[in-house]
Amino acid sequence: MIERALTRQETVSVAAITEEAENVLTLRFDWDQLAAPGQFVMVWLPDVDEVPMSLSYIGGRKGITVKNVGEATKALTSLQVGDRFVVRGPYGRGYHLPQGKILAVGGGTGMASLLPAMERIPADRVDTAIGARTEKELIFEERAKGTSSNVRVSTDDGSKGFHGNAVQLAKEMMDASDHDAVIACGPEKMLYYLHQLCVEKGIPHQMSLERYMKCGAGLCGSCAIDGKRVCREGPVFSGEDLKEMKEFGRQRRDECGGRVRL
Amino acid sequence: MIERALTRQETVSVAAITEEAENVLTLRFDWDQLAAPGQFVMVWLPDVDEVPMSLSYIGGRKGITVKNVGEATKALTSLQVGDRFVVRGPYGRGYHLPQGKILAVGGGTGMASLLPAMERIPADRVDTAIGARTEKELIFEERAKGTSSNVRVSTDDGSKGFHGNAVQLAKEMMDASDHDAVIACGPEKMLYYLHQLCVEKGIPHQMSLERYMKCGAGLCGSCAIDGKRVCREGPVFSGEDLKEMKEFGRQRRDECGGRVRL
Amino acid sequence: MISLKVVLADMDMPNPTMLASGIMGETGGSLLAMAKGGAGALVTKSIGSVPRAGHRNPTLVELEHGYLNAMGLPNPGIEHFGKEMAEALMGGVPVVGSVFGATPGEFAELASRMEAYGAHAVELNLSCPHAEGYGMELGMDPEIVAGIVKEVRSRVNIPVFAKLTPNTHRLIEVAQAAEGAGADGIVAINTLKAMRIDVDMRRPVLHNLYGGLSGPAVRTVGVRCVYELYEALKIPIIGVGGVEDWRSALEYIMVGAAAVQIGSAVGRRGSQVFGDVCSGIHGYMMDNGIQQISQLVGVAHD
Amino acid sequence: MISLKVVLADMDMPNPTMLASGIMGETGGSLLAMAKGGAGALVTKSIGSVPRAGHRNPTLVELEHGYLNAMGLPNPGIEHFGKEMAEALMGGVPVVGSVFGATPGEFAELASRMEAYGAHAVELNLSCPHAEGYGMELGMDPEIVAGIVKEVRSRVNIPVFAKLTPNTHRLIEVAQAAEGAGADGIVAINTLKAMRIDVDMRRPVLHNLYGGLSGPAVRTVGVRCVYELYEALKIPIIGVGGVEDWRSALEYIMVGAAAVQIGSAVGRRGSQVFGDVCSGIHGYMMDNGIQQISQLVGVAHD
Ligand SMILES: Cc1cc2nc3c(=O)[nH]c(=O)nc-3n(C[C@H](O)[C@H](O)[C@H](O)COP(=O)(O)OP(=O)(O)OC[C@H]3O[C@@H](n4cnc5c(N)ncnc54)[C@H](O)[C@@H]3O)c2cc1C
Ligand SMILES: Cc1cc2nc3c(=O)[nH]c(=O)nc-3n(C[C@H](O)[C@H](O)[C@H](O)COP(=O)(O)OP(=O)(O)OC[C@H]3O[C@@H](n4cnc5c(N)ncnc54)[C@H](O)[C@@H]3O)c2cc1C
Ligand SMILES: Cc1cc2nc3c(=O)[nH]c(=O)nc-3n(C[C@H](O)[C@H](O)[C@H](O)COP(=O)(O)O)c2cc1C
Ligand SMILES: Cc1cc2nc3c(=O)[nH]c(=O)nc-3n(C[C@H](O)[C@H](O)[C@H](O)COP(=O)(O)O)c2cc1C
Ligand code: FES
Ligand code: FES
Repeated sequence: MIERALTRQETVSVAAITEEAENVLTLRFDWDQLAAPGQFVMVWLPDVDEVPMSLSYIGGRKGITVKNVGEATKALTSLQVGDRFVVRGPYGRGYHLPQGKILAVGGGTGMASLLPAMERIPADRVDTAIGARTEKELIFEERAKGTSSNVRVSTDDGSKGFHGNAVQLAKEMMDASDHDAVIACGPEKMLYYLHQLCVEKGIPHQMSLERYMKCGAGLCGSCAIDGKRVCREGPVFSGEDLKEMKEFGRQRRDECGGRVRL
Repeated sequence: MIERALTRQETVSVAAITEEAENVLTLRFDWDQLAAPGQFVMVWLPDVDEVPMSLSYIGGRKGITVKNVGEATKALTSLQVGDRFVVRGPYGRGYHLPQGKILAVGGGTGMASLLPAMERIPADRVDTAIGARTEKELIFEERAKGTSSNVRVSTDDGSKGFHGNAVQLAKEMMDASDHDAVIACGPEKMLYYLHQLCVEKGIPHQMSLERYMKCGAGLCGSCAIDGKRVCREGPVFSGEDLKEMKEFGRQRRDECGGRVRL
Repeated sequence: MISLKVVLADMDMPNPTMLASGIMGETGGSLLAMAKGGAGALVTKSIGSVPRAGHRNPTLVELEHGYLNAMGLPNPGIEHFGKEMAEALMGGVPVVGSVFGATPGEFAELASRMEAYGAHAVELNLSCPHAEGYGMELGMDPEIVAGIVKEVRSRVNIPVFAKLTPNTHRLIEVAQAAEGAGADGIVAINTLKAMRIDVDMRRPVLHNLYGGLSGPAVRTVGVRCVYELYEALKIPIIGVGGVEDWRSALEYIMVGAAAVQIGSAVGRRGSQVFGDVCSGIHGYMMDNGIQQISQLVGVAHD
Repeated sequence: MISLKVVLADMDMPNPTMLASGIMGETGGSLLAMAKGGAGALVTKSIGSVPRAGHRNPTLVELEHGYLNAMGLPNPGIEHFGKEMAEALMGGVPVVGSVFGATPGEFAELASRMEAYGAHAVELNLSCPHAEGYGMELGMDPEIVAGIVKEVRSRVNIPVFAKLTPNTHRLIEVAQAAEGAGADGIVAINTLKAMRIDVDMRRPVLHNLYGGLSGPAVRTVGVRCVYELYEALKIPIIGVGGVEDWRSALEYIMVGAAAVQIGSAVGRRGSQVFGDVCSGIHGYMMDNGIQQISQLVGVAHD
């Protein structure tokens, strides 16, 4: 009857650092813990903060890919090889690996969550659309090519690839060939329009959401979206789940639990 | 590193009652818990007491064989089919099933602890000596015959079988044929002399001891014999263990932990 | 006909399980989800006068046998909470507004706002062990507690529950003071003050250093408290602390709890824990020929 | 050279692990066995003036995360305990005589008998939660505690440790009173007052109804207490409650314990738990370049 076993909390140290783009880098660390594609961990830097991060690598040598947007991520992106931090998890429900031809759509650091799933599907079944604001912010293009038969890139400013956003690119790719499923992770506005598109086209889809998280473990309720816990019932939700959400694409919560319009 | 897992506490009800002798009866109860030959349980009768009892049957339908000697055992022997009591356990280390030809020596209710071990050894490898003060107190003779090629009985008053005590009978049986190991359970004086005999003859042996038990779980120390816990390191001890014990056959402890000469 | 219905200080509940305060109780949507899972009543997150972000992370430690938390009472503030109440009330089960404050007047003001929002009862958090100036710091003193309860009681018409801390040997005195001041029920227990050290990092894990222990680890402490309270009080007692299945719920009921709250178990078992507990209790009542859950309240005292 | 040696109020210990009172401490033989397992010091069962059988069984409940016990202070009485002490002293590590009484005079008499038997220190049980008129009933009142400590201190020349209860919010006050009265160390914590109900039998399992919770379940409470004590006291603190491996021992040491006691873990892990904890600590010190265990005491406060 116990739905989920206890997660482990462990100190790990940075084994390798890769710069992925401006302000985005991947920290690799050895952590002997089973994880599924799409799961996340709570990452604690003593004296700083503890924040949720998707696992961008899920083997024995795990990885998180961090974009510097504030205090915690700044501290994380300042770590050196050998520095230690504490992880607990993995948490949440990841992607159900879909059958047939897949379109993976990643915006911003969203690719971090998608890649471990893509790497479990034969490359000839995967098309990929990566969106970024500008070429300098583009991440994981090479890694995606290794696990995908067709990788296309969009930039808002046209500095590389398709000139436009990831949803427009995805539409073009859907029109060009048939897809049996879409998996996606990125800014909520992108996901919202992509969800509309998938519903229109009748394509089953799964999307990984983000909400302000405190406990990460399904207790505090700070990550609730329409009563569902992003940290437990999510972060990956199915198209059916998303259809029923009144808050998806419209509203999130601040640290106090107050409503914030998206 | 955890030596022993948590034991279970469960309410069971009397499924069958067998009278074994005057003042001795067996209570059978269904309890879905793995147990090894020689292990015991703590039996709780609410409002009365909780006392240790060897398991005389260790299959799915378990059994305890109780001799009425005081308040708790009187209450236990007064139970009717359908009445409930609570067991926790099983506790302790049982018999290592020996190789070769075995002599099993049981005195009083000691046969209760031995029989589950005997039943795991082919009958043609087992000789049995059962001791009782008088014929009316003799138990488990028939059951022993089912699992033993040679069953002999001794009574102190000569009312049945060999006239004398179980150790004298055992000596006769040892003289009559070779034994590779002895297993025994019964009054400590009997075990003490049997141990001397086995040491003399150089026969490896294992004996199940009794001490006043409170927690049954290895904490309180009330069952200590030479610093060993009868409830944890015992109740079955090897001849080597027994040899090192200064208290074996000489001293036990009362409920206060005070020394009592045997 | 076996019935799990409970009337708790005039509040009609379909069953004796309630969501405990602070777990999935910050938003209307999450409260609704617990009602769908089968909760017989919902207690909101403890709400204060103004929005509050709570302590910085880490605010939670997972243990094998429970959790340690120092959320620090984050909440959107009473002003914004009306919308959440309105949504929660659609669940069809009573909603209890939990509030925390520093003075009798603040408690009373919050309680009457909760009443205006439609709360069926109000729960006074006199027991949080990790928010300075609030909770347990007030709840260990019988006089302070009596003052708060009295003020709230005079300002609202809904039942008033006092939620107490086990971190004192004066629990019974405090509860009697609350009863004397007009409380309609006692909720026990809140968490035990506790701390976890990360040995590699050589420091407390919680940013607030210490926090509150909950879950199965505290169940025997909670059961003991409710047992003692039942012998000392006339008003109903609501048992909380480590309830995770029907057996642990019945432990509380048998020592005298009219209802139980479930918090930590929602973490690993989800909202269905309420339904599971209720069907387990139903099975027990069937096996034992019991018609009304009230027949089991306090039987362990006989 | 890495050293685990501890000097605790003049008592030389080969390592910081001690056997806690009441576990395998009633007989000389069992105390010896714990020394063989690697304990750095041995605390005896709490001994009183006369033989005492303790409570009727059940006296113990096994839980997933610990034990509940209401032994009721069974002991052979101080008169008969000399033989056990003589045997225990052969273990080659310090032996601490634990005693319980109802009055300062009784404590002092017992303590001086323990001193005469060769005890290296005496531990005053002011904290047992399940023996009427003894233990915790005295140990929640700073004045009573000060009176007892003072009397004992004036009658013996060995170190005097006061073992305190966490079942009160006055722990720090009580500890300061003990320190003021001349205590040489504080032992914390004893068990939490708790109760377990058998739902089938509809009654408390323990014959004494309530008992004391120990084991991993109470560790975070004990660590919190030691943290608070360390900030308030100058005398050494001995941490106890849920220590079962080197990590949990280091949690206590890092919040300020000069040594730790181990009780419940002996149940499932046996006497080797002491050796295992020590080799784990040794490994940690090696990995972290630490020579003296004292370098780790209190580091979580920085
Ligand atoms: C399931 C999940 C997976 C995530 N995966 C990644 C990832 O792979 N890579 C990555 O760079 N980021 C990821 N994030 C976002 C990341 O957690 C935030 O960027 C980070 O917490 C910001 O902290 P800060 O102190 O640097 O910034 P702040 O200055 O504290 O905040 C910047 C913004 O980040 C968001 N944020 C802050 N704290 C949290 C929090 N505890 N939980 C959620 N959002 C928060 C808020 O919207 C805030 O406005 C993920 C978030 C979630 C919920
Ligand atoms: C490991 C073990 C296995 C046992 N197996 C059996 C068995 O299979 N069948 C059987 O009939 N008896 C068995 N006993 C003995 C049984 O536990 C006692 O006869 C029983 O506890 C007596 O309780 P009472 O209240 O009836 O008698 P009381 O009047 O209380 O005592 C009678 C005598 O029984 C002994 N005794 C009492 N309480 C305990 C106790 N808690 N632990 C140990 N001894 C006690 C004392 O020596 C006492 O003098 C076993 C004992 C142990 C330690
Ligand atoms: C994450 C978390 C947050 C909590 N927040 C509150 C709160 O805001 N108000 C309150 O009265 N109790 C709060 N509590 C205490 C619970 O309501 C409950 O009393 C305690 O957790 C014991 O019950 P449990 O073991 O079922 O969790 C909180 C507990 C947890 C675990
Ligand atoms: C069976 C048992 C008996 C105990 N007896 C005593 C005692 O006689 N005196 C005492 O001061 N503490 C006694 N205690 C409390 C322990 O010494 C210790 O404080 C407590 O169990 C917490 O430590 P642990 O978690 O390592 O067991 C007893 C504990 C147990 C489990
Ligand atoms: S972050 Fe606390 S419930 Fe999801
Ligand atoms: S009976 Fe308690 S240690 Fe054996």
